[in-house]
Amino acid sequence: MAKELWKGNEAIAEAAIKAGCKFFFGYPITPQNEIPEYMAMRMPQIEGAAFVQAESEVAAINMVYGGAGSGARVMTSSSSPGISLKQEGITYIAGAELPCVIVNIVRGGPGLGGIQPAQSDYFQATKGGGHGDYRLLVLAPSSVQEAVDLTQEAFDMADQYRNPVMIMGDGMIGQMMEPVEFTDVPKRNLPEKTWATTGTKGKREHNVINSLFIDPAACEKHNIHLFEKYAEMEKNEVRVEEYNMDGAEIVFVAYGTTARIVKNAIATLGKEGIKAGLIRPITLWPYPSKTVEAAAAKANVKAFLTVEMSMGQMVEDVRLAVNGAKPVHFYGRTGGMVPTPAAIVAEAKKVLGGAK
Amino acid sequence: MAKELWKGNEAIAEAAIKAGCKFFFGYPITPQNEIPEYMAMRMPQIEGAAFVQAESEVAAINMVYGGAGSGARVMTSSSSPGISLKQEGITYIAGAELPCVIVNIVRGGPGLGGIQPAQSDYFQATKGGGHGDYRLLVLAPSSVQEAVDLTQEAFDMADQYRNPVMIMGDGMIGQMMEPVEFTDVPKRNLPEKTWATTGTKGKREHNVINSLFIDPAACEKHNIHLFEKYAEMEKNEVRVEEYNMDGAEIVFVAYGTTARIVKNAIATLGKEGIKAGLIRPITLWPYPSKTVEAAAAKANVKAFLTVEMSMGQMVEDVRLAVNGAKPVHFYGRTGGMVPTPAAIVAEAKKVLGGAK
Amino acid sequence: MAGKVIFDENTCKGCELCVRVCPVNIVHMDKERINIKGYHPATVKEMDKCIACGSCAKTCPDVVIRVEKL
Amino acid sequence: MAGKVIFDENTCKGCELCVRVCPVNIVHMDKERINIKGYHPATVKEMDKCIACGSCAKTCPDVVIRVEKL
Amino acid sequence: MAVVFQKTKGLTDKQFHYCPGCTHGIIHRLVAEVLEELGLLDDAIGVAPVGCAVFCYDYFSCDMQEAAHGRAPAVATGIKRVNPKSAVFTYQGDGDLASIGAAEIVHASMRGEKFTTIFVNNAIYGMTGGQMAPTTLVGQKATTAPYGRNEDLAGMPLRVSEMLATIPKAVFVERVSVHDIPNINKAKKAIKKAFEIQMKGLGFTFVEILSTCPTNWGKTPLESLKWLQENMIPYFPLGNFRNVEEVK
Amino acid sequence: MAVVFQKTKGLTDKQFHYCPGCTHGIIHRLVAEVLEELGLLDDAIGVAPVGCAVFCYDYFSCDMQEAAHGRAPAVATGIKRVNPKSAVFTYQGDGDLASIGAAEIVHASMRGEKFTTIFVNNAIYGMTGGQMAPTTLVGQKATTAPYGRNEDLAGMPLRVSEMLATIPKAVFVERVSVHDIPNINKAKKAIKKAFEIQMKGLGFTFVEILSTCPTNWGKTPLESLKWLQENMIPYFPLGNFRNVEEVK
Amino acid sequence: MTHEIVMAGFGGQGVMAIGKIIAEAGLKEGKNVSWLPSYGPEMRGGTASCNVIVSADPVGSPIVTGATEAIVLNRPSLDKFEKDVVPGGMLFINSSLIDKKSTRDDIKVYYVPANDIANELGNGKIANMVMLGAYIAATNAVSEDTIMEIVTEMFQGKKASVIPLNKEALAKGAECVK
Amino acid sequence: MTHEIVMAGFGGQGVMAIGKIIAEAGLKEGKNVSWLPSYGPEMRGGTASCNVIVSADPVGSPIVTGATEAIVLNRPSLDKFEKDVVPGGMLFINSSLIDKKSTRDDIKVYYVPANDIANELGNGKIANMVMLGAYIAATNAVSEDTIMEIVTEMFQGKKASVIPLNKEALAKGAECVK
Ligand SMILES: Cc1ncc(C[n+]2csc(CCOP(=O)(O)OP(=O)(O)O)c2C)c(N)n1
Ligand SMILES: Cc1ncc(C[n+]2csc(CCOP(=O)(O)OP(=O)(O)O)c2C)c(N)n1
Ligand code: SF4
Ligand code: SF4
Ligand code: SF4
Ligand code: SF4
Ligand code: SF4
Ligand code: SF4
Ligand SMILES: [Mg+2]
Ligand SMILES: [Mg+2]
Repeated sequence: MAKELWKGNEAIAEAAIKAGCKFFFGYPITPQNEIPEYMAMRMPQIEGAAFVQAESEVAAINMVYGGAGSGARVMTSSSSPGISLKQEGITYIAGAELPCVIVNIVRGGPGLGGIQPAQSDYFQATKGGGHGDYRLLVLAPSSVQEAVDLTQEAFDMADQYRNPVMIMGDGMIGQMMEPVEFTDVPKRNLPEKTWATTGTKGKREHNVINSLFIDPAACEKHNIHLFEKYAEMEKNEVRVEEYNMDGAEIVFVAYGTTARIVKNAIATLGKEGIKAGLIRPITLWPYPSKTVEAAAAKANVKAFLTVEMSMGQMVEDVRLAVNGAKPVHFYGRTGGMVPTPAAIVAEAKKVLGGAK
Repeated sequence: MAKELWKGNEAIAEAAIKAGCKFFFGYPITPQNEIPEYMAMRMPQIEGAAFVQAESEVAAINMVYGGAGSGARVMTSSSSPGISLKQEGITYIAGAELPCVIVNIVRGGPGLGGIQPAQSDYFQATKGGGHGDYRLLVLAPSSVQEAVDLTQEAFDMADQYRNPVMIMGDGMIGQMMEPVEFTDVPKRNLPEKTWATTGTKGKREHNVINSLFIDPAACEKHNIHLFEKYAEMEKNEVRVEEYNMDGAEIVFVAYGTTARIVKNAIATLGKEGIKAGLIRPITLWPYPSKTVEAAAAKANVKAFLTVEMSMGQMVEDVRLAVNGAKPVHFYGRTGGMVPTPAAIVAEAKKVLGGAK
Repeated sequence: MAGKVIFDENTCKGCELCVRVCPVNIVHMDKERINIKGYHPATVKEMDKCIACGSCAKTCPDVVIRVEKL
Repeated sequence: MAGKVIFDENTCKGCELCVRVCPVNIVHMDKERINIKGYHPATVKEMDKCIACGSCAKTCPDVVIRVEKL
Repeated sequence: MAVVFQKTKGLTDKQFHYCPGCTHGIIHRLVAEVLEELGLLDDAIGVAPVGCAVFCYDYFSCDMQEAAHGRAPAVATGIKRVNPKSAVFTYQGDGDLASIGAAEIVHASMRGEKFTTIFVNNAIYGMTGGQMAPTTLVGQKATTAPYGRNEDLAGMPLRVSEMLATIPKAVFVERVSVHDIPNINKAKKAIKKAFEIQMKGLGFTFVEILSTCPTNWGKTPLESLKWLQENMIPYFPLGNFRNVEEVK
Repeated sequence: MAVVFQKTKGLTDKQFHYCPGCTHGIIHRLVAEVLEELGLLDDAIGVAPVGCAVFCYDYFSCDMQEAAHGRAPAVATGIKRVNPKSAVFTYQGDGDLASIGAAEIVHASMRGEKFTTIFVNNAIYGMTGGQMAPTTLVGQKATTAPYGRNEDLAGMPLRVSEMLATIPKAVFVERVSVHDIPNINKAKKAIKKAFEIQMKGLGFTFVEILSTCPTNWGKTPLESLKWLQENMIPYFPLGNFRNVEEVK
Repeated sequence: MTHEIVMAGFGGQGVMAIGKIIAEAGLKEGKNVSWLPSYGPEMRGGTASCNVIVSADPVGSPIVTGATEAIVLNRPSLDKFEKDVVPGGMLFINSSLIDKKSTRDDIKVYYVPANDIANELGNGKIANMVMLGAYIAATNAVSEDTIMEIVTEMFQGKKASVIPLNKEALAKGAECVK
Repeated sequence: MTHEIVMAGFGGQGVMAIGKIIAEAGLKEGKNVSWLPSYGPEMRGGTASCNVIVSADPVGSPIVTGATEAIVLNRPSLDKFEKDVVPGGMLFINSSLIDKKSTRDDIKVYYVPANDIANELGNGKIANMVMLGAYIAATNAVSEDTIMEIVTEMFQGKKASVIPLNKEALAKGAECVK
């Protein structure tokens, strides 16, 4: 297939459909409206598929619970305030071990905040905005093409681990158009969904989708089971891009669109004779801690500079991985402001101790 | 006043009333039901006060927003799933800079989980379960008396910083009875609430309670303002108990009721000739990182052992503070299971490299 | 016309709802015995009077009773 | 009986709602001019016909119009 | 020998955890019997609430999902859209459905979601220990209404059936009770009708069932039935508020 | 010279951001005028929704709070309990009130919260770009109903006034429109009545106002008024559904 | 000495109440105390229990993992808590409802026919007070006088008429272990 | 070379559309491209703008901070974006609606009476195509032929009748900068 220009939001929606997603439950919110709108247009064209505009984000995530519990490939999408409303539902889905894909096209916060791009929902996504011990797989595309590829694979990941997967983009990823090629991502070998509620058909014991364990020993056991699963994910699913790392004296850590801006900055620094590299986590959870740790161990690396569209969230995971081996700095813009390459260059020079 | 036996939940409610809380908005959930029940009993006895059983936790937190925005001392309480539902409201309150007190009597998760005591909402409380960059002041009492004292002071803290304060207990704090003395906590010098919506009375411009900043530059500016405030809190409000730290070779870090259990373990270890100390964060945010860092710098300290009723959440803040200076270990029970002193002793010995 | 009612005695919670509805008044609580749940279970003394109307079973919230027509 | 209507011209958005309701049909859009918002503003040509009924003002969604009775 | 009454296959062998005399048990049985009688057990998918009936996923022998508090109608929407031929139902209490889940039940009705809701109205929060429900009567005491529900501060009980009957796609709405045998029989008929209409795909179907909570009402099971009859029925009149014939 | 019409003190000098011909502006003015005429401006506290009217906190000259999407009735409950003597109102769109905020409006009604809700029904989500609302008409196109609202899949529009009128403590419920001068006058009367009843402390008061969205309906302002009249009013009949006399 | 006590029985047998009385008495005597109930749906019909600690030292964990004493009012409670008593500890069994004997030989076991005694006194509901009487007499965790004071305060006013009955129950219980 | 282009005007003037045409054309020519719109309520009546990047290298940030070229269709857009053009860059001004001149002397400025030309052609709505024609002719960011192809594809089918008009607009625009 030739490359076509696609708007990020619509590309994500089409990618989901290509991955076999037949059920979408959502509620409008800027800057992700093109996802439900595209689904509203496409789902009626597909046999047995459904688009439901839920009455709220709370309802939407619980529709996802019901649909996922019935074994279907199900998706919802929203932006920051709507994702906050979904937190109870998300922890239920994680607790009941249901596979689904949740898209968050992040905007500025806190509260009603603004509608411009941001990355200030990192903590919420990776540390658990809901209560209890649980994890989402969190994927952070930095181009529309990557959004398409990750969305398609997300459904397989979700099914493999029976776990919710979050695609975390920002207003830029959602709104911009870029060339896209829909390729068939390699299909994983997936277990049958014998646990799904589709009616017993008189052929098996009744299936129960549930996250309640009233006996604390059973509840703990369930948690330990979940964490064994999370350990598997940590082993198998970490993704990261390393860029220009050879001989880098300063290592940027940035994800999503911010990483692209950092690449511009790296080019500028390079022209000025400063070797800068980039570690771009593609999975925000599981976090590529080993890659960061390995970089911290290199003699040429003098410092880390984490760049985020937030007041500093992912930087904690960088610090945890570096564990004191090298200084870790932070530069961020927030509330919908986007860092400029020039500002990043300046910050990098400051970190390296003045202009070179 | 002589000491009286009080159940934790009821003591917290009475403490709030003593601190001038006249409005309570809540929704039932185990194990914190005695808080709304006590408020339902007491509020009608107080002139101008009100108890409202909201239709949901979502409604309750938004009633808190309205009441706090009108300048009153307002409280809500819930337990884990209910707190997840409040996340959107909480980030709005933080964004609009409204003072209020939120009680979370934590239970096992994720999802519906169980109703026994847990500490697995640490991430949600301290890193932001809602979207955007914001912080709560999070207080973690480890006895009913401390719950009473902190609850009273919480209202002052909230008013001083115009920020929500969370009291984080667990089922044990909520359900147990202990001797309590209601003392008058020293009152802070608080600014007048000139920003509150009480009607202009024709005497001033209209007040607006708001968290929307549609211009990203304004939104960022607001975020920076918030973080200046948070820096103030970090400077002024950190609280921590250091226990038996002199010459400790192993340092426990634990909060809330878990810290009490650790104290039993320390006694046992002491009898066996092992010097163990405890750092008990009372404020979970701002975190007593300096205390932990200082302990890590001591020659006698060989290792840290964080004990939590979770799969490991606060341990990240310990690691961030220790920053690689000493090994940081973790022991946890979750889902409503409570660690025993014996198990903690065993774990400590393991950390120290076998029995001594 | 004659009926037979069988109580799964250990599942009875002694609520007495069945007692009230029997048209021939033969269901009563056995105050002599306690089942494993700790309740005095419901029972029928004069089984021959049972008309197999099924009312006791239909009102029992714990599905304790089976009714047969002989 | 005569009226006077005053348009805060730069706040007009050219929606034409006021045009429709004038009982004496004197409000019209000024196609010659563009206000700072980029719209052709509403205006009144034959002011002497105005009966100060207030309808134009009552229907204007942007509170552009003030009506006086002379 | 003929069996006049035996336990339905719609229920598992697990014993109910309900308090003695709690009519949740009767309602469970009626739903299970209807599913069996309509031959729907193999195709049925139920949704448990959060409330005393939370464990009903263990009692009904069909496939079950346990929903977050109040969200059963949203969960059922997801289930039914994926399994359009299945018999889908929610089983919800008055706190679950009429309080925290008010938006979800109104909107399932509005969309005409093709499932059946069994609404157990016992005028109290049973599971959490007797707090006020939206359906608690004026003057009735509850742990969060220790002086009795105050009409001026807490309003009057919500009549959910009457409210949903204003929604076009709520094609079957009936209120029944289980306080005596004739009413138990009527309740079963209403439940059956609701499932029949669901299977015809005509819209959303709703059966409100008045139920007792001896434990939190502080009454014996028999006193509770009487209290229901004398106090609840006058405010929550029994009867059909909407049916599909009227809709057509 | 006498002033027949001038801008009310209830509005600030800030210019509305609404699209040309959007009747949100008319409704703002009516509410502001009523507050001024009843002498309530100094004591009024309004609650802004999330919707096109989100910035109304900048337009009304009284104290204002900006609520989370759909939660204005809960926010207003908090405000009114703290300020029982103030005139409290929410201003909400159909997405805000009838969709995400359905539970909050039903429960404010149930409790009989003593504030007034101005419900702007424009049958669409204006602010987010024309998605389907609960009040979107069957067959009407919206960005999330690109083939027109499908009755079988998305149900029929919610008649909020009719629904709330079933709730005892919703003591004043009226539906009005602003598509011409006589109706604008009636709308103002209804708003005034609602505030008067609020100040008497009799219960919850509610005015639904049919409104246009030229931008997302894809029509000129004038065509929009006509469309409202010809399509919305037949489904959403104007009139009083509840008033306090009937309650007493 | 530190008393770490477990009390258990059917919901309605009043184990929470006697736990509170012990804790109140301990407080009155200037000791450190805590009272921790089991909670949750298992209370419904099932077993209710509470943990009480009375100590000269500050109370660490309010959870009793090794009980110095256990008071069990029904059979399931015996089955559940018998093993939790530390060697050398005490176990108080309501022998009216529990026909089983303890299998432990490293602890001191008291059999108190609490319901029989309560019935003799004309009120089956005060079996819990009989057990409490036995417990206090055997352990002196708090003094009998303090318990009497608490009971007197508790039933002050309208219910004052039941004070003598309660005291008698306590005394009868005490006799069982003397 | 890398073209980093800003286009801006009133909502409805079609700046998003010409941005997309440039991006489509770049893609067709095998270049790397991105198109990023401004979004949000300020679009309502206010100024709409988009950023387009056409480059031989992979596109880093899709945000244009230093524009190699800017195309402004109304006055507010000129005021907002004039300063963002890099020295040596180009600025295309719709002189029909903007009477102001640019104050920059370090860039090349083209004044295109786009609305006048469009009106002459009988359709005021294609002023954007006139601007596009001028832009392509002056920059060769993509070839005129590719633009023609895209336009032909875009209006394939029912709307085919408008193709000649659009091509004419492009041509007239091109003339303005020659
Ligand atoms: C989000 C959330 N809020 C609150 C609760 C606590 N809770 C459990 S059941 C219940 C109410 C049950 O009442 P009802 O629905 O009437 O059912 P019943 O027990 O009376 O049958 C509540 C408030 C919860 N589990 N989750
Ligand atoms: C929790 C949440 N969900 C969704 C949104 C996005 N949103 C903003 S306004 C709106 C709908 C507005 O429609 P309506 O209430 O009808 O008001 P109108 O704009 O039509 O006046 C939505 C869905 C949001 N801001 N917050
Ligand atoms: S079946 Fe009828 S007659 Fe027989 S015992 Fe039961 S209620 Fe009585
Ligand atoms: S109705 Fe059932 S549970 Fe109740 S007493 Fe009769 S047999 Fe026992
Ligand atoms: S006041 Fe009446 S008559 Fe005068 S211009 Fe306005 S609408 Fe026309
Ligand atoms: S109604 Fe107002 S905004 Fe509209 S055209 Fe007339 S004056 Fe202008
Ligand atoms: S608490 Fe009430 S509703 Fe719940 S099981 Fe007991 S009697 Fe039934
Ligand atoms: S989008 Fe619609 S509702 Fe919003 S301001 Fe424009 S016309 Fe009015
Ligand atoms: Mg109930
Ligand atoms: Mg609307």
